[in-house]
Amino acid sequence: MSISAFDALIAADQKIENKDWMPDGYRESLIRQIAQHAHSEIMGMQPEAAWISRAPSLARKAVLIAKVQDEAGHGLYLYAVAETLGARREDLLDALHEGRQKYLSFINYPTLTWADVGALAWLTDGAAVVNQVSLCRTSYGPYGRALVRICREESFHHRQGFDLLHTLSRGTPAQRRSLQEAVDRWWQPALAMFGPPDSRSTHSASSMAWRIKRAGNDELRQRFVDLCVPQAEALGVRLPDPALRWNPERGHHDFTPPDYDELMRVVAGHGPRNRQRLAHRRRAHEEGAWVREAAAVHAAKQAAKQAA
Amino acid sequence: MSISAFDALIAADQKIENKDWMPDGYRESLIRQIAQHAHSEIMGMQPEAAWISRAPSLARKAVLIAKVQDEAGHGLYLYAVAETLGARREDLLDALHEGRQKYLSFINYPTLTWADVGALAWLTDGAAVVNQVSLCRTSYGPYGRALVRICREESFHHRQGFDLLHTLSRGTPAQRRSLQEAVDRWWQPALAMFGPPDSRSTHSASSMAWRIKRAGNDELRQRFVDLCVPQAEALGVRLPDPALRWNPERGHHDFTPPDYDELMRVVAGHGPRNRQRLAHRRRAHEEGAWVREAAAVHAAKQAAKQAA
Amino acid sequence: MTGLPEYLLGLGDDALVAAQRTAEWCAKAPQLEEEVALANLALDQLGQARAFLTYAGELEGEGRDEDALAFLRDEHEFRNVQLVELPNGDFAVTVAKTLFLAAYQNLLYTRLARAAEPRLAGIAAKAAKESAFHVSYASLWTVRLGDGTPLSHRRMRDAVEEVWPYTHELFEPWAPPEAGLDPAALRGPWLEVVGRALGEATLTRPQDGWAATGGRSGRHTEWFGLLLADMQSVHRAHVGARW
Amino acid sequence: MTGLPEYLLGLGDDALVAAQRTAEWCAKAPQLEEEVALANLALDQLGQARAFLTYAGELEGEGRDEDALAFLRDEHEFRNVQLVELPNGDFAVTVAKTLFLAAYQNLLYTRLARAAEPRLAGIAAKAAKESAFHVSYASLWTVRLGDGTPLSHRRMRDAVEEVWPYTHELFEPWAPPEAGLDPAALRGPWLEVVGRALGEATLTRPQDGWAATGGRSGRHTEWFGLLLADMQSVHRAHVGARW
Repeated sequence: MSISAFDALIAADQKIENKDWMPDGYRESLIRQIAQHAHSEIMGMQPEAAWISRAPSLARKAVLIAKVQDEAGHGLYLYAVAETLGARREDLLDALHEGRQKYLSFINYPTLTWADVGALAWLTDGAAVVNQVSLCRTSYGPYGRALVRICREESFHHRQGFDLLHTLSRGTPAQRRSLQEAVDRWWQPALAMFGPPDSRSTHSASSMAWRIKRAGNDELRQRFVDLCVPQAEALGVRLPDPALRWNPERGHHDFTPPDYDELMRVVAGHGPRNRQRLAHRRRAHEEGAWVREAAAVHAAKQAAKQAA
Repeated sequence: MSISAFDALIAADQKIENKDWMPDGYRESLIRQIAQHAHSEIMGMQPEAAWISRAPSLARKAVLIAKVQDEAGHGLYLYAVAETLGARREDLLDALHEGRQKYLSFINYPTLTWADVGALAWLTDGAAVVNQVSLCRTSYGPYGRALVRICREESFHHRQGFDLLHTLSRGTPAQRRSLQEAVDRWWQPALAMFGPPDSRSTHSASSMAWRIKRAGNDELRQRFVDLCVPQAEALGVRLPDPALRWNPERGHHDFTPPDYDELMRVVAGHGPRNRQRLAHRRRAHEEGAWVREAAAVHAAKQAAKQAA
Repeated sequence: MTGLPEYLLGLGDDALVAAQRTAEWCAKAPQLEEEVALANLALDQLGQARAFLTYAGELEGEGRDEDALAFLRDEHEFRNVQLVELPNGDFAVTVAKTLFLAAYQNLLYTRLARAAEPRLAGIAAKAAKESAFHVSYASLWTVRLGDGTPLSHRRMRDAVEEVWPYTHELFEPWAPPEAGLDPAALRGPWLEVVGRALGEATLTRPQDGWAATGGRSGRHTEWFGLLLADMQSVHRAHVGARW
Repeated sequence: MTGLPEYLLGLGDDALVAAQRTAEWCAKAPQLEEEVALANLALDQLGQARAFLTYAGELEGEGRDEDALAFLRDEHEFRNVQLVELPNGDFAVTVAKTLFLAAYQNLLYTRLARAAEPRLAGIAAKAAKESAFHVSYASLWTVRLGDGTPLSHRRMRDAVEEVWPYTHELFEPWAPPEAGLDPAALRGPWLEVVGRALGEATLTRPQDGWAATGGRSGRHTEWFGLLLADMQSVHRAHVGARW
């Protein structure tokens, strides 16, 4: 295969597979994007894991453990996809730990109450689904297939988050207040998940041309807002945007775009929890080093025995 | 000074000071005893420190912090006394951490409820006071003077423990039940603090001859039991010994001696919390190593600057 | 003698507290594979806890559901063994705790699956399958760590010694007639399962010495109060709320 | 605008939560001298907390004493800055937290000691002396660690950077007329005190960037709920009991 064969496949909306020839830029873009996705899955475990011990019912505790487990599974799956492109999980983790690769910025916000666990799932998993449904048609075959499975689970998480909030919405005054406060906190970080406007996005154009991405940031963000409005009504919560209203001419809701300067600051490391999230991740990795080493040494011993 | 001068001082019930000549055996016995006392103070912080965060009133929280602080202070003071005999705090701590030197066995029992905090103070500090009041007249001057101050604070702790329990004794049924259970747990460990019977004690005879110790284990234990009985009545608790009764002929209470086999097992390291207490102590020491080193390096830098 | 409702509480509390501890590893495990596996263990344990507690509450007949039992009992009302309360420590301690508990639970559940009481037998049959996986998982890691590096060998050995005194309580006489078994009789087969893993891990079985006891009658370790304070905090801060 | 009772709650909660964190070092400090010193700090903070909370409760007039305020309020009712909630981390983080808080408290208390309200002035006068000692203690250790070994220098630098974003909240406009001061005006002198210690420690003052906020209106960090769950657990488990 050659560059013209590659271009032909892309133009015909066919999938690129890992054995196929691909331009270096395509490979690098994919690795960057898949690694960031994988990092977001495993970093995203933290704000939720912090509430497992205190989950106020056993049923919710089980759901929350399962969700955090799914995120670990997605991480595993996505690192494996990156490995089909020649990257190694270990190196990608190093890049994460050293701050050379990023993860989604919403993870750097705190989950202050039990309601935040629900709001985070409803809004950020909701945004992730909108993003990823579009990505399922990405031109790289292994990534697209991984996304199909991930999307299914994410949309389950999204529904569970909604369900958690729905119970609070019919609960005590304190529960209802915490619901509104949590939604107030998570609306902006969720909107910001779609990244800067297309006009300011550094990677969007080439990713669109290669059909790694299939839709622009602005289009996806609009889709997300339009989906959230009726759900917020069902929950009886107010989305914290005075400019939010239906625009019959556009057939969409008008809304205030997220604060991109804040997004850029948080991505650059200056959010409420950047330091702690990364420090937590590094500590877990360092404290696990002797365990991973023991497993490797043991496996080598077993292999030597079998060879002998 | 010489051996005859030393013997004359002992015979005349005078104090030995650190500059005085003393037999090696005397010095070693003292270091062993003082180190064990110091170790008991700092190990004894643990079962109480565990309850500071949960103390159910701010006044009790303050009292408890102050008590644990006093124990650290006693430790400091006693290691300094051992240093007058040529020992080094660092070496004594190593001996503790490596299990070559011991500490009082009651510390290896758990404090399971808030009432245990009171029972531990009432009974084990009470026993310590009985022991140490007698030790204040020890032949080694610096140790005797340290003990005068320590005794004053210990008897304060003893009274505070009693006061804590007295409040529980007038409290809710759950509080009164926890009081009785805690006393049931701490009676035996407190009795065992006086050591094995004189007939089985390995170090008692020489320590008595040198007037390091001034009273036998059995005599002190009897004094403690006689003191406890009226206090238990005031608390409305039952001391867990069916044989406990006033013996008008002896002018003392009869009682069941503690289980020396259990005492020996716990001293040998097989008590409920030996492993954890020592591991906790070692971990704190190891985690503090970089801090102590930084202070030493900084002090050396300062000294070098002043010399230049 | 222990009645069936109290026995079910004990089984449920063992599983609940084990789940609580295991889930503390979430987002802290040594590698992603262990994140997934430990979450599995926690979910299995939690599922068993819910089944046993629900059943206990119904037999009791005072309207307490699984959440009332988990979140509104005080420390001395819990009936779990102290083993499951022990802090997670390093990964080796968690592996040791898991091995010892799972080997016991697997033997116990397998026998309870033949109990005359059909509901008890049903819960136990499902749980027996789950605990069989827990035994293999913990055995595998016992061997990897014990027969890994010198450091991991030392840590695994220390962990086994640290947890061993808490295993005796598992075999205390504490089973109602409905269970149809004598817990003490499980210790022989348990020593075989555990001994096999330890042997393969180049470790020796610790001496029996001091033995923890008291959990079944509500006497717990210094750590348990903190575990409950954390676990029950949100539930208790909102009296009567639904979740 | 903040009323005096709420302001007193804020002062009391700052001191209470700081005391709670500092006391976590008990039986864990790097050496015995620090056991004694940190317990002193905790006791001073706790004493200040009790004085402010008692005063706040009396002004409020609803019969809440220091214990009702400490043990029976929920998370969102606490008025402390987020700085004091931060976990202790290593000793360097504790030193940084202590330096930043004590330097602020010392400046604040010194000014409040001249307040027209005599009871407020009296509590503040005593607290000012205590916090002066806290400033010297924390400065001393900032210098020892910053100008110690390469490792301690790195840890002290990281600690200062980690805690810095939580210092801005100390100077938010949040003082009633009775206090007779503008918190923002304290920042200049505070930067001098802190800057002196950092300079001597061969450390530089971090850039101002993201700034924590919300504590004064009841929005706290992820860690605070756990701190309260622990602190209030025994008190809350025995409704109406005396201690």
